[in-house]
Amino acid sequence: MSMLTATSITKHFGGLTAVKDVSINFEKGSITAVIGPNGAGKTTFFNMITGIYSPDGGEIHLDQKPITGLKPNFIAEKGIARTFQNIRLFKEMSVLENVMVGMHTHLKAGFLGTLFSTPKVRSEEEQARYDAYSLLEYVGLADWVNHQAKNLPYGAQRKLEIARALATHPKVLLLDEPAAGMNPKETTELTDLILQIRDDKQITVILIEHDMKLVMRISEQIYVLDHGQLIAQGLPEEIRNNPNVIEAYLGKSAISV
Amino acid sequence: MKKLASLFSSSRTFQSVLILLIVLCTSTSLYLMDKSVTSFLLLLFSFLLLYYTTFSNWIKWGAGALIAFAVIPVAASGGPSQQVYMEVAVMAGIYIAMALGLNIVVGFAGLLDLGFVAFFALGAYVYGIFASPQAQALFHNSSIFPLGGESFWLFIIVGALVAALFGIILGVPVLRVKGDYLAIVTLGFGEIIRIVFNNLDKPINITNGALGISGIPQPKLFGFTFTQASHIYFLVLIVLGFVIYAVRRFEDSKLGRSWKAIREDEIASQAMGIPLVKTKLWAFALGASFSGMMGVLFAAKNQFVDPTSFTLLESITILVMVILGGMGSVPGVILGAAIISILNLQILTEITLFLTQNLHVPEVFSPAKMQRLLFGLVLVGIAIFRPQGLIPAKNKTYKIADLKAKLSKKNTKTKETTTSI
Amino acid sequence: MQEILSTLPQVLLDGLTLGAIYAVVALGYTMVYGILELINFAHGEIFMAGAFIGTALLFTFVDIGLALNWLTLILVLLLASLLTGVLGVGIERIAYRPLRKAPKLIPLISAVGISFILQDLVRFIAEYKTGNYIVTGQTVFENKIAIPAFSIGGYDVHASAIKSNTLVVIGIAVLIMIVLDIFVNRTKWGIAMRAVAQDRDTAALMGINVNKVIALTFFIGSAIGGATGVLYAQQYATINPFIGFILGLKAFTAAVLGGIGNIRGAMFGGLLIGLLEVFAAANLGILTGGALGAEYKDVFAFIILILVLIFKPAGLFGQAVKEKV
Amino acid sequence: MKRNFLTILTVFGLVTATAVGCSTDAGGNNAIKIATQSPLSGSSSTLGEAIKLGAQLALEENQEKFKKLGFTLELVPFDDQGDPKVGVSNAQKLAADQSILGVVGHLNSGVAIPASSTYENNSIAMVSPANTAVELTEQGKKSVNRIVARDDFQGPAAFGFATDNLKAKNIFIIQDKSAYGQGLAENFKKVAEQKQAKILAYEGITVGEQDFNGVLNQVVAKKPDLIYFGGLYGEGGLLVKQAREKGLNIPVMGGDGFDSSDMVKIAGKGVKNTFYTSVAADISNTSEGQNFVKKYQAKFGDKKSVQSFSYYGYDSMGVILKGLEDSITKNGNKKPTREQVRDAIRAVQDYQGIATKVGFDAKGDNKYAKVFVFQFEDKYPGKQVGVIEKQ
Repeated sequence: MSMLTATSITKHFGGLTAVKDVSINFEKGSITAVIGPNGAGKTTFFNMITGIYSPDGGEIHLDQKPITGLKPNFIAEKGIARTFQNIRLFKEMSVLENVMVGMHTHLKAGFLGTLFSTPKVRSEEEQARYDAYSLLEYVGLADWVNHQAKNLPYGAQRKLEIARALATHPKVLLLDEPAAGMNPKETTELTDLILQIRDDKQITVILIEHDMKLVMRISEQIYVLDHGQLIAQGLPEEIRNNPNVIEAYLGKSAISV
Repeated sequence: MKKLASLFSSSRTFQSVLILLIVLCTSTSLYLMDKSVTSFLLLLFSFLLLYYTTFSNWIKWGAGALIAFAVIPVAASGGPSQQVYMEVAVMAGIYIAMALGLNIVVGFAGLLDLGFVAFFALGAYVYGIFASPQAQALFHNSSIFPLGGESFWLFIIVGALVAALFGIILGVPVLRVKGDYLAIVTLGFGEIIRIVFNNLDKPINITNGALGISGIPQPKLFGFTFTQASHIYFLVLIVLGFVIYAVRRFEDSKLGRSWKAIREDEIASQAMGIPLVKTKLWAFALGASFSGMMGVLFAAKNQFVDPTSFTLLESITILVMVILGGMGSVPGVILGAAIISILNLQILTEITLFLTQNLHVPEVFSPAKMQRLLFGLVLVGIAIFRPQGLIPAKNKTYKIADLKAKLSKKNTKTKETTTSI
Repeated sequence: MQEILSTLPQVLLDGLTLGAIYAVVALGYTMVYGILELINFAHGEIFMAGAFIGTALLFTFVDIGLALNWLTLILVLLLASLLTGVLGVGIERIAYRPLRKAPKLIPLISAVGISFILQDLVRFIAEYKTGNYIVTGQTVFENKIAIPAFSIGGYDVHASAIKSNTLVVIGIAVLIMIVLDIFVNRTKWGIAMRAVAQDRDTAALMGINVNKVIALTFFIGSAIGGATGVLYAQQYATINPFIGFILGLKAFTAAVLGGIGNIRGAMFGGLLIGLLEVFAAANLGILTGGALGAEYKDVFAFIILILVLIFKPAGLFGQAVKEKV
Repeated sequence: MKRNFLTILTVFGLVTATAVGCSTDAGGNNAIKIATQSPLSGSSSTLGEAIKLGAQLALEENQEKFKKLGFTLELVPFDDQGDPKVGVSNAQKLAADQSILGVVGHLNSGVAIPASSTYENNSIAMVSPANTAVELTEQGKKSVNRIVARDDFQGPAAFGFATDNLKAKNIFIIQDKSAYGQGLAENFKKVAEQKQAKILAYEGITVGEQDFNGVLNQVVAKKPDLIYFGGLYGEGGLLVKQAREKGLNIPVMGGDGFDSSDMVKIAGKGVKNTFYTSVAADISNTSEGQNFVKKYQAKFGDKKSVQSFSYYGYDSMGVILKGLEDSITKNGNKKPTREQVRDAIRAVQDYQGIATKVGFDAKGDNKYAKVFVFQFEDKYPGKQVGVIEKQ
């Protein structure tokens, strides 16, 4: 059953077509990788799904419901969460608060409730705190609860972004280069974490990644973008040997040899 | 001095003895002497010491309230200078509340607002127009107006609501712009509001133009009129108490965290499901409402409003308070507002009087004239040397052990039912 | 209608004079914003300082017995712009450079602070020297050129007059704009400036001394501002330490209107704001039958600013920039 | 870091506190202080300072006399900055000092009105050297007096002169949108409307602006034969200058806000054909007047030119001291209470000041207030061209 479908979506920036007529269907509970050389349009594709850009053409459906062109916060509410290529944490806030912000779509505290601190609001806050803490434990950041996010080591910041995204209770999780800047040990941990997230929570995971080892290990499907166009799709094995893909990455000469 | 400080931080006995001593000494000297600015300031200083003690919050608040509600008014009532102290305290209270309001907008939500005084003006004018004879002139045949001093209580709320409403009306278009541009646009709005108040004496005379509105009634309750600064003082304390309570509630709430998230990263917070415009509007509206409330109080205290009280300099003054104290830090902002308003209203004028009278220093050198220079130096100095302010904002810290313990207890209890996080 | 038309030539002329001053001041805002993305609030005060320095110089010249003619005026212009240029560089060094990596609000706050310091310092000096901070200076060109009344298509047009100084103001302003435009687009330093404005880090990698370029930008922007101050003092004769703030705001509005960072846009914006303002002051009362008057002209300027920022934040000539995600 | 900061703050607090504390001397029982409140900083500080210096001169001249009575006189100058908030705060402060028995002030009606409530509550007699706003004395406060004419006298007087002497039929009114300017212009307009003169337009300008060409172009279009300006010399001077540059050589008329040497400095040669109403007669040619100028400049230096407000300040102080003297005599040479001084000042009936005779009516307005009309030639003060008595 498909969880997220993009139907021939297109995005122009001035004269440049960043994404052209791309259609992808993401199965529920799958792990899918979107790869391609730099400037292929991968992040633009993510930005259209999460509502940061609205596509110039085409449609996006989540769970059979249209979400094309909705504001990012509505899309987040509907169940798509993401991380960012260049980490975007709430730097001055504590690690726990970062995760708690992720929970906001599920908190009901209103203006008056907050002002008068009703028992309902208090217990909700308390619950959110515990939930956030357990998520931090889940991704392995339990010891950093009170630190400012900006003081975390790089790998931990990536993990915190994932924890924050999980806090929104997503159906679909988009990871934009989650392993960038990680050492091999951290990458292995991350690989396990992604698999675990899918297995524990039945979340559909889509990732952009340049680390091919990671991509090949965990993806069930791989889509390849080049110059904004979908040039290949298939199982990891198929992609590895696809001449179009090799050409896109290495240039024409690579094949003729 | 260092030893003293370390002794202070380590020993609670020392803390309580020191504070008691200061409060006792200063309040008796304040009570007995004709005029002693020194003891008045030292008495206020005890609040800061109290903040740095290691007592539990309940004790701190209790002691603070005791000093504010009982010790200060009684001590000040001893000499003929009572009203002077109370006047300064009232103005400081008004500024503290406004600075706390601006802190929501600038400190929490990160939106630089250079026209904040407009909301203060709105509150003041709403009460001024409807409660004074001006209303009679406006609604010719109405027998309801003017509403009089009994309506003050209603207008505290009305002032807050009107200011909040304007905060939203202005906010909707204004919040489409960001950063520096927002600062300029708010500055523009602040000026527009002032110019309009200054000119709305024609075609219909609503604000009486530059002449201002006089004869605004003082607050009345069960036949008692709050005429003196020492009466208004208690009103200010109550409203200020409410403002501090509300700010602290919001700071650690869903809304407060959303503000800070937007301040840190708009795109990420949107991706986390936070509606940008709505959250920013809440910041504008709440910040404005505190200012509006204080505007009503200000009008009732002075019995007169005119546009000269709401200039750009006023907006900048409030901003200086927030930045000096520490953006986003509630105790910091209170300290910053207290320092600046007391500096302005008491210390600078006292020093000026002293210099010109006793030392015969020419007028040109009087420090009271140097207000802008001082503000400028404070702004530049703070920006370069201590951008986080006198008392930097802190994140709330949680005891990890508590979280862990309660979590494991909960997990064992609900092991079967919880699948989602 | 007749009333509006009859004064139109004079209104256009007055608007052009005011607009030329706005335009040249706007250049300083636009250059600094283009390169640092900082609203240099103190720029209005640099303009004001230029006016005071120029006035002081002229007084000194009179004291030492120099005749006031176009030569002295040029000397004053050069000296005043040199001094204000140095002032601008000093401000950048002290109040902005240490903050280049700080969060955006911080340099803005520092800028507001500098602007207050300058206002009060000049006030103090003026008051200390003359006993009053409102200073009436020397004017070099006093004569007027009269334009006789005429009528076009049945409409009578009133006689109008131009101060010869007005022509000097417009002439020098245009000259400054042309020279600056050539400088930025044609010279090595100008290209370096544009490179730093585009991408500071890459420019540094290409061997451009970024600090030097920024200092140069401040020098030129401030020198131009200071020279405009001198012209302003010539035009209106009376100055005070607070003329810079509101004028600076309007000049900034002009810069935003034209598209901030865009030099030609700033010139256009300045002229437009000047014209609109004088037109509003002259005709609002006539158009609304007295309900709204000249006192609303500043509201007008601010409303234009707000509308432009909201609906076309890139200005009339600027390009929209999107944040990279 | 935190502790460090705490120490610094403590030291800072203590130092300022002690510095400030020193200034609070009790002053002995026979010290009597009179305060002035006027803007010593801000755009109208020339006028504010003139009030203070005038008052200071009067007080110092009388110190000997009061010493004989057994009292030391002292002046306490306050700077109200032209800001109502500061004015009220200062009023509270001077109310707190029991040895202050009277106050000369203010310059701005916008400050005087709210501050006067504080004076009234504390029974401190106030004598205003400058406030013309009608409202000030309308509420029947016992402590509030003024020696100058009210706007509802100055306005009609100006109108009378404009129509009778200057033969103005079509009038263009401009005001600076300040409390003073608006009050003056509105009262002028009111009479003009009653008398069915033709008001071509009623426009406003902004204080602090330098370019009035816009509104002047409208004047050109409407072709009036008189401009009436409600405002101070700062804008008035520029307005006159720029009007002349436009070839508008019609008479410009203003109130006592023009009554400053700076008016001539700013307007330059164009000041000719500019008229203003004032409550002080031109005494610069009388021996008293020349004497006053001599005394004034001997005391404060040549740089301080004598303004009309110097006379007003001098006379206001004179009235207060007269009332004080009366109340001391009445009280058997003992220090009088504030109430006694207040009532004695209100009771003053014919005090001959240097610029005006003073006697208060029931509201505290000066019965003898006259309005004089002056014409600028090319120096300050202008030539006196008319006197209007109260009807």
